[in-house]
Amino acid sequence: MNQKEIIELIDNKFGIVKSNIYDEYQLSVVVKKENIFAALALMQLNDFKELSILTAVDWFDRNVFEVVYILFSYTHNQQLILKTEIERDNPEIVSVMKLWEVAETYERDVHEFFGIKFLGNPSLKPFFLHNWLDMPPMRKDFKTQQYSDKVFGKTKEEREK
Amino acid sequence: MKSNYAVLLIAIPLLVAFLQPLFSLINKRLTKWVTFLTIGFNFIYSLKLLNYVMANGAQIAIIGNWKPPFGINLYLSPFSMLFATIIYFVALIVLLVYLIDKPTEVDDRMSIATLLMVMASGAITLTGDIFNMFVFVEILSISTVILISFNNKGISFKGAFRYIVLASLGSSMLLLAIGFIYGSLGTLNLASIAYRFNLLNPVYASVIVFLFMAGIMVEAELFPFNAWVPEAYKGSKSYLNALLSGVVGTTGIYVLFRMFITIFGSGQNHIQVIGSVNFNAVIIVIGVLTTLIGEFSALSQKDIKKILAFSSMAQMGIIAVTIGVANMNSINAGIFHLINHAFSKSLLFIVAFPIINIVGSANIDKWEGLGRKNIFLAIAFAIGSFGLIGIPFFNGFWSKMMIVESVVSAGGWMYLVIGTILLSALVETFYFFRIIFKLFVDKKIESTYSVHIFIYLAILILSIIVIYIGIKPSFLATYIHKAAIDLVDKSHYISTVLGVIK
Amino acid sequence: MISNILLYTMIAAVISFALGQKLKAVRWSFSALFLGYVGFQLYGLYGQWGMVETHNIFSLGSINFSLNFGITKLGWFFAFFTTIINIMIWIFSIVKNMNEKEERGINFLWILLAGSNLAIFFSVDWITFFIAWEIMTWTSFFIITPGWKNSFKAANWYFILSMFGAYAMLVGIWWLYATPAIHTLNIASSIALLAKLSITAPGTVGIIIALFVLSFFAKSAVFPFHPWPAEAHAEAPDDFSPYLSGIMIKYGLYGILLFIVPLFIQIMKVNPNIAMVNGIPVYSYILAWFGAITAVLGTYLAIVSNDMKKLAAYSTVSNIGYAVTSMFILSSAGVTGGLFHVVNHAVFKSAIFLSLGAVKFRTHEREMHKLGGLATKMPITFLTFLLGIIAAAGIPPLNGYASKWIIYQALLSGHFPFLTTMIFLASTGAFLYLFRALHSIFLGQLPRKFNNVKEVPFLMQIPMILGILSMLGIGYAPGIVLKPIGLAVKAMGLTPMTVENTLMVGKLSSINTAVVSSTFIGAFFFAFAFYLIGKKRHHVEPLDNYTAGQDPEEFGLTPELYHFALKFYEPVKNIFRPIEEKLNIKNYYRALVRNANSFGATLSEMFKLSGAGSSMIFVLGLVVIILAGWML
Amino acid sequence: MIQTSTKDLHDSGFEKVLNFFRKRSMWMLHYCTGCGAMELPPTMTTRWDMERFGIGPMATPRQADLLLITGYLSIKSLKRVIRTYEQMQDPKWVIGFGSCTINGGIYYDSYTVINRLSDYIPVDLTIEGCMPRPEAIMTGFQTLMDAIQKGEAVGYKKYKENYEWYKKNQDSVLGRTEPVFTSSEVKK
Amino acid sequence: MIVLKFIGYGFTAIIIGLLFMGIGRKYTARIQRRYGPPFWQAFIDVTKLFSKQSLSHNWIMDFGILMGFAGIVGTILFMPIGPWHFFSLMNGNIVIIMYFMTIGSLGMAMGVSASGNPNSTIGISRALTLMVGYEIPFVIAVIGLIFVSKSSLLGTMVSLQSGGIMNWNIIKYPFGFIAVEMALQAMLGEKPFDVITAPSEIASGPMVELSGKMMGLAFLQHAAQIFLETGIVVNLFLGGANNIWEFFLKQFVLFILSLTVNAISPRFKFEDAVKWLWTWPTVFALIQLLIIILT
Repeated sequence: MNQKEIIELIDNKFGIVKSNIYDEYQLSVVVKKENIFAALALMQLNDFKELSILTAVDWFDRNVFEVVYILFSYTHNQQLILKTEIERDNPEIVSVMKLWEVAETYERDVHEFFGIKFLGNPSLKPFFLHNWLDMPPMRKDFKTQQYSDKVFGKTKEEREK
Repeated sequence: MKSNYAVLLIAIPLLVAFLQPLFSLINKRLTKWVTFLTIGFNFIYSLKLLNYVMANGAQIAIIGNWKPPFGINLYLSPFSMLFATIIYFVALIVLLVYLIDKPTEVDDRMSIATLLMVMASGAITLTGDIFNMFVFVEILSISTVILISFNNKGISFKGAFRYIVLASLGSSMLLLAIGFIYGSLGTLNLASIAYRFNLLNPVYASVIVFLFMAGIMVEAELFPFNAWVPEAYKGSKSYLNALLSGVVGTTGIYVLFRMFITIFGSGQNHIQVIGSVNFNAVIIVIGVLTTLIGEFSALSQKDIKKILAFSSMAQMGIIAVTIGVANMNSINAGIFHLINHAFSKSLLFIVAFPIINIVGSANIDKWEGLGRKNIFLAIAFAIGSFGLIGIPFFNGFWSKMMIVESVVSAGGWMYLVIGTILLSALVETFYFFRIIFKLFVDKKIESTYSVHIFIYLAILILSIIVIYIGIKPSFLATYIHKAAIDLVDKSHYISTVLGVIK
Repeated sequence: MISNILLYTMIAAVISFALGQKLKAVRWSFSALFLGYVGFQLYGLYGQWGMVETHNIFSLGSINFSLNFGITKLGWFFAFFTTIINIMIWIFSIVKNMNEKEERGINFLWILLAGSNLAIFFSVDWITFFIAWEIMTWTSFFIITPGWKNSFKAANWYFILSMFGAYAMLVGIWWLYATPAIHTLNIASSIALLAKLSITAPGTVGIIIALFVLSFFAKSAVFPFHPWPAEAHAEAPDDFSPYLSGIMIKYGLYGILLFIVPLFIQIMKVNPNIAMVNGIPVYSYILAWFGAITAVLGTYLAIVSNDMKKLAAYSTVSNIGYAVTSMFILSSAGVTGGLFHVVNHAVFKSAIFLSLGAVKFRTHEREMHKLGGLATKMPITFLTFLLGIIAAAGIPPLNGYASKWIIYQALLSGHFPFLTTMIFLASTGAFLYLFRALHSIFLGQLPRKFNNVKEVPFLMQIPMILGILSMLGIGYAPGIVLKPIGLAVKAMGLTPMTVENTLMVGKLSSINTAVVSSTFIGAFFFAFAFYLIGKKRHHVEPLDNYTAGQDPEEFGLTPELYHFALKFYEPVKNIFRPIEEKLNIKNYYRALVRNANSFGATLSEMFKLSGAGSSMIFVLGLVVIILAGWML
Repeated sequence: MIQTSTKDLHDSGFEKVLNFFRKRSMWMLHYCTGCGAMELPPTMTTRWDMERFGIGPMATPRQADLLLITGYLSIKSLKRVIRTYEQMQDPKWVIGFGSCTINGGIYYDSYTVINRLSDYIPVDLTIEGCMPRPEAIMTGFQTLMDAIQKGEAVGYKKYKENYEWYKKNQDSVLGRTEPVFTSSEVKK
Repeated sequence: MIVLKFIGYGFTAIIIGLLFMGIGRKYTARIQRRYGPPFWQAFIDVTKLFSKQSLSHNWIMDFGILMGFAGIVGTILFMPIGPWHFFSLMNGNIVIIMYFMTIGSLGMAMGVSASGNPNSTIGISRALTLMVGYEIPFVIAVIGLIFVSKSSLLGTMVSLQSGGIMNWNIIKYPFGFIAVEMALQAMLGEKPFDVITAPSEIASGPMVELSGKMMGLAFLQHAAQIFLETGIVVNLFLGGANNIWEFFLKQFVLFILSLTVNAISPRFKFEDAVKWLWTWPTVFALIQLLIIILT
């Protein structure tokens, strides 16, 4: 099943917002938020057994989060990057734990660092950060420099001095 | 000739037995009291006779002054009187309990049966005539059957039926043997039989002895012939079982002693080879088999009556072995062990009766914690079983020591015999211990049954005897020793009965 | 003199029983005082060897039964030291039985047991010996199972084995009496006559010895019979276990020393054509091997056991193994070593059991992994246990070492290389499980539920302190115990070892125990000097430990989790796993019991047949008997 | 505020004599916290062989004198470093490897990595370099040994003297109870 | 006077032991082609340890460590060091030496396990099991020697071996020596058998909680132990010495032999260590014993 057929398969099923072929082994498809789950389920049936990573990208200026699912198929030897966009103010998306159990940890990580709620994932607890009370740090509007200066003490002036 | 009144021992119980229906008309409880009193008379009179005979040797009591060997005579010797006294004593104690048992409508027939049974066994020990003995054996088996079946429960009928079948088979064998004896020797008097027995040709003689043995071993509860034992004991009331084992068993063993050592055999420590058949070995093998089977089957039983039944069967087996060994010490040991067994086994049976009523069932698993409820019964049961097992300073210990000594001194393959006996003794100790331990386990039992004072009295008497013999057995030793000498001295037996050696 | 001591014991038993349910402390102190009086009387009897008292009970047929007691050197020695230890234990049980329910019956039986204990040691003829032996078995059985459910199963091992032994001895006694050449019940003369008989009829002598050895081995839990002490001790009341393993298990050894060892010695003297292997009869060499196997087996089972009383019981079994091996070497060093080890073992093992009893009295816990860190809470108990295990491992300053040293002298000078290796393996192994017990109970982390555990009341501490003092005393000057042992060994016909108060001279080398202990103390001061150089050390909480930077509370590390005690010797178990199945002798015994039950069940089936069936048996039986009669 | 100069804490008299032995046999706690840990094996083995100076790896803080912080410290690993430091016995010294321990290094603006190690535990010696090579480490050891000999390396005394200050810093990082940015700053 | 002699013995053992350790570290370094610490490094380490602050969890820990060190120092008195011997009567009784050494290990075990750290207890359980492991071959070999020399005193054994190399026991009973040599490797806790203080597995095993002077005492105990164990083997097989320096030289040769094995061999898994000890050295010891018995 080569890359063209994959794109057609998804397109005539759910309608693709955008697709892009990076090279002979990697392609990306952007799907709407409501049929992302169905697309993933479909692709899992078509031999995309492995969910390599689930992450998010913060498009601050477009006030949008882009949730990225990277699948890999051993038989077709293809890496499919499925993306979807959700609004930034109240970020929510369906959890894919039922398809891949490993997604629970990825979603917990993304929730901690981006603040995206995954509906149906029971363990959205704090994960890596040590009693973190501020906003999720990976967001673009989080100013790490000031945070570091406030918590760990200023270093920039000293370096300039 | 004071001994002529000995026949009263037989006559009075017979007379009273037939008057029982009359007494029951006057008052229901009277029959029980009358039986108790007659047996009491019998016991006291036989005790007096025993001391008299101990003092001045064996006596003869001629009935209807026909001189032997034609007339019937009773042979009152230390051996027979000792056994008679023990039988009457055990019967007396059991009747003491029977007195206060709740009255049933069959009481008068029950008392007739007990009277006949005790009278018959007493008579067997005294009689000097073989046919007379057969008649009393018949009476004994009939009355035992009546006794067993009176518990009017299904099991007792089955037990009674099985006993009847075996008893009749046995007595027919007995009759055949007596027929042969009469046919060949022409006499029924035991002394003359003893005198002429070795004139018979050996094969013919051995057949007679085999038949006689088969007949009598049913009463003595020995292996091939004791299939009736467990069912019979299970059927009847537990204190009546004391009669079964104490009276019937003792009589069976008495006859074995008397016939095999004085009459058929040739007296002391001489292998009774009657017609190329080494009867000693035969009896020993039977005895060992009975003990082995008795003990091991008792190990797997849960019902107290069955356990005690198998245990009494095993003890009879041990005594049979002592008869088989037939040297002076073993006879002493056999008699002593029989006496001990009679006392401790009847103590156990009598103690079992109130325990079954308190706990409500004979299954020993239910007995747990009885010690907490009624400490006296638990201790009595413990004393009884200690006596039987043979703990030092209890009565069984001395007889067991003597048995081991006598069997070991016989040498040869006797070590195998003593090995099995002690193995089965070990098994017996184990299962008695399991029961004793269950009694003293820390558990609560509720029950409303109150134990009557007479039962406590009976238990107390027997326990004191068991402990007293254990601590100072010397008083019994003199009786046993005299009885053994009398048993073994064949020529003395013949001469006292027939006056002069013809 | 002895018979009225026994009479007083009977009376004392009845009095103490009659003291009623409430006066528990009075009862036990009365019995302790009474035994003190008996001990004093025994001390008085020291010199009068050979005085015999007879009481004949009755005679029937050709035997007359009589009880006769006499004082022999060996008997007096055993009686005296067992009474001393018994007094120690009863002081302990005064407090221990404060809130026990069953203790009234136990006290009664225990005094009877003490009486029968004396009777065994003072009996001169076989009948008295057997009677006392039986009474001892019965009374001790009832003490082990005071009314609890599971303790019956535990004790019936003990019960069956000792009854089996008793019956074997019964046959042995009467066999002795029955053989015309011997025909005596007196123990001493039976030895001499048996030795003479061994020239003409070695077979019978062999069997008689086998019978007696069977009963003595069954009682002392030597190789084939070694599993029973573990269950019996674990279930027995805590104050009875020291008695059980300190004294009760020694009767078998007393029997061996009374009859078997002198018999072998006589046979060696009298009978030229006995099969010898490097200097001793081949039978006693085999029996020595039994002892060695017990020692090693006992050690292995103790290493893998997790219940503290079972561990101590198996250690008793292995110590019995040492004593048996050294006794059957038949050299004067061997017998002295064996006897001395019996005394030492009684001392340090009762000390160990007393401290275990104290721990159980306070914590009501028997599994070792549930305990821990009690040392700071119960210092005296810890000290007793520590010195107890030092003595048990045979480490010099204490008494265990003296007897082990003599045993090694005997084994090495007698040229028994493999026996020495087995014994050495067992004694090094002993150090393993003894330390494991010390660590799991007293050192390591203290579980939170034992935070407010206090030391046992002072009255319980007295016997422990006495234990410590006696261990140190005998360790420092073994002469005080070795002198009476020398007398007993001379009575057996061996030249006793040359011994002064603190010097012991063996064939291969000699040691002066006083010097050994003082070297240890000197070395301790030398080390203490170094200790003083550094700065003063500061105290740190047990949980403030190296945990690779983790904070224990944050990660739920409780002291219980932190105390490594459950599978302490798992590697040892893995090494022996392939052959473990075969080692376990309990399966054979369980199979035996199952077969007996099923055999019984099938037999009793025969009696359930119907009327016709039973008459068929009747006839068939008769026919078989007649045929067999004619054939034989 | 911490006194800059610790003159009065310097060792004196007999301590100086002992310092010779302490200098010659420093046991370092091989606590590989950052990327600098890779530099230690070469210093230990054949080429540079720090054992010449008696310096060797030790497994437990109880026995160690020298704590090497070989790189950046996140908050979680700081917690463990502090506990380990407190478990070590006096006299003890700390060497900070690389710029991460001085001013946060390349992680200066990270929200989890601390910027100045010396705020939390006293650092006797810092070796510059974004992971100093073994030569730098050896010279570092030399300078520490000289400082010990002169009695100036007294970080552990400083820690004891100003414990509250250190504790405050540590709590500010580990035990925070309210968010760092107030709601106003977040809006912008 | 006795006290002075006692202190003399104690100090010689410690100094020689520390010297051996220092030279040993230099020797291992040289094998690894690096300079290694000065030979008196061990002395520096000990003084540093004693100068450091130390902690203890309860009084049993202190008592245990002291007992450990005392046990080993006490045993040294029983061993003849060349011509010197402390006791004339009990000069080197092997049974005493072996049991006195167990005081050392008992004391250390008790002190360390009182600290309550699981690593240390695992270390101790390994140490004790290993002790059973190496005791068997050692004992079998020693029994063989006792049979031959008809006495269990090292003094007599040494006198039997006097006069020329030919009648040293190493020549007469080579198998025995091999067995004891392997057992020595385990006794000293050198590399193939350093399962007890396995730094990578259980954080230096028993010594986890020891700091400052406690660690110093453990260090001295190890030094004295090296001196003791090598001394025993020298007396048993290398025929003791008629002057003190020859004795130290022989000890040193043995120690270097075991260090060479230590420098180049990895560590055994624990069960395999005990199994190995029960197979190879025990086989050699048994061969030796059979030879002695049969001849």
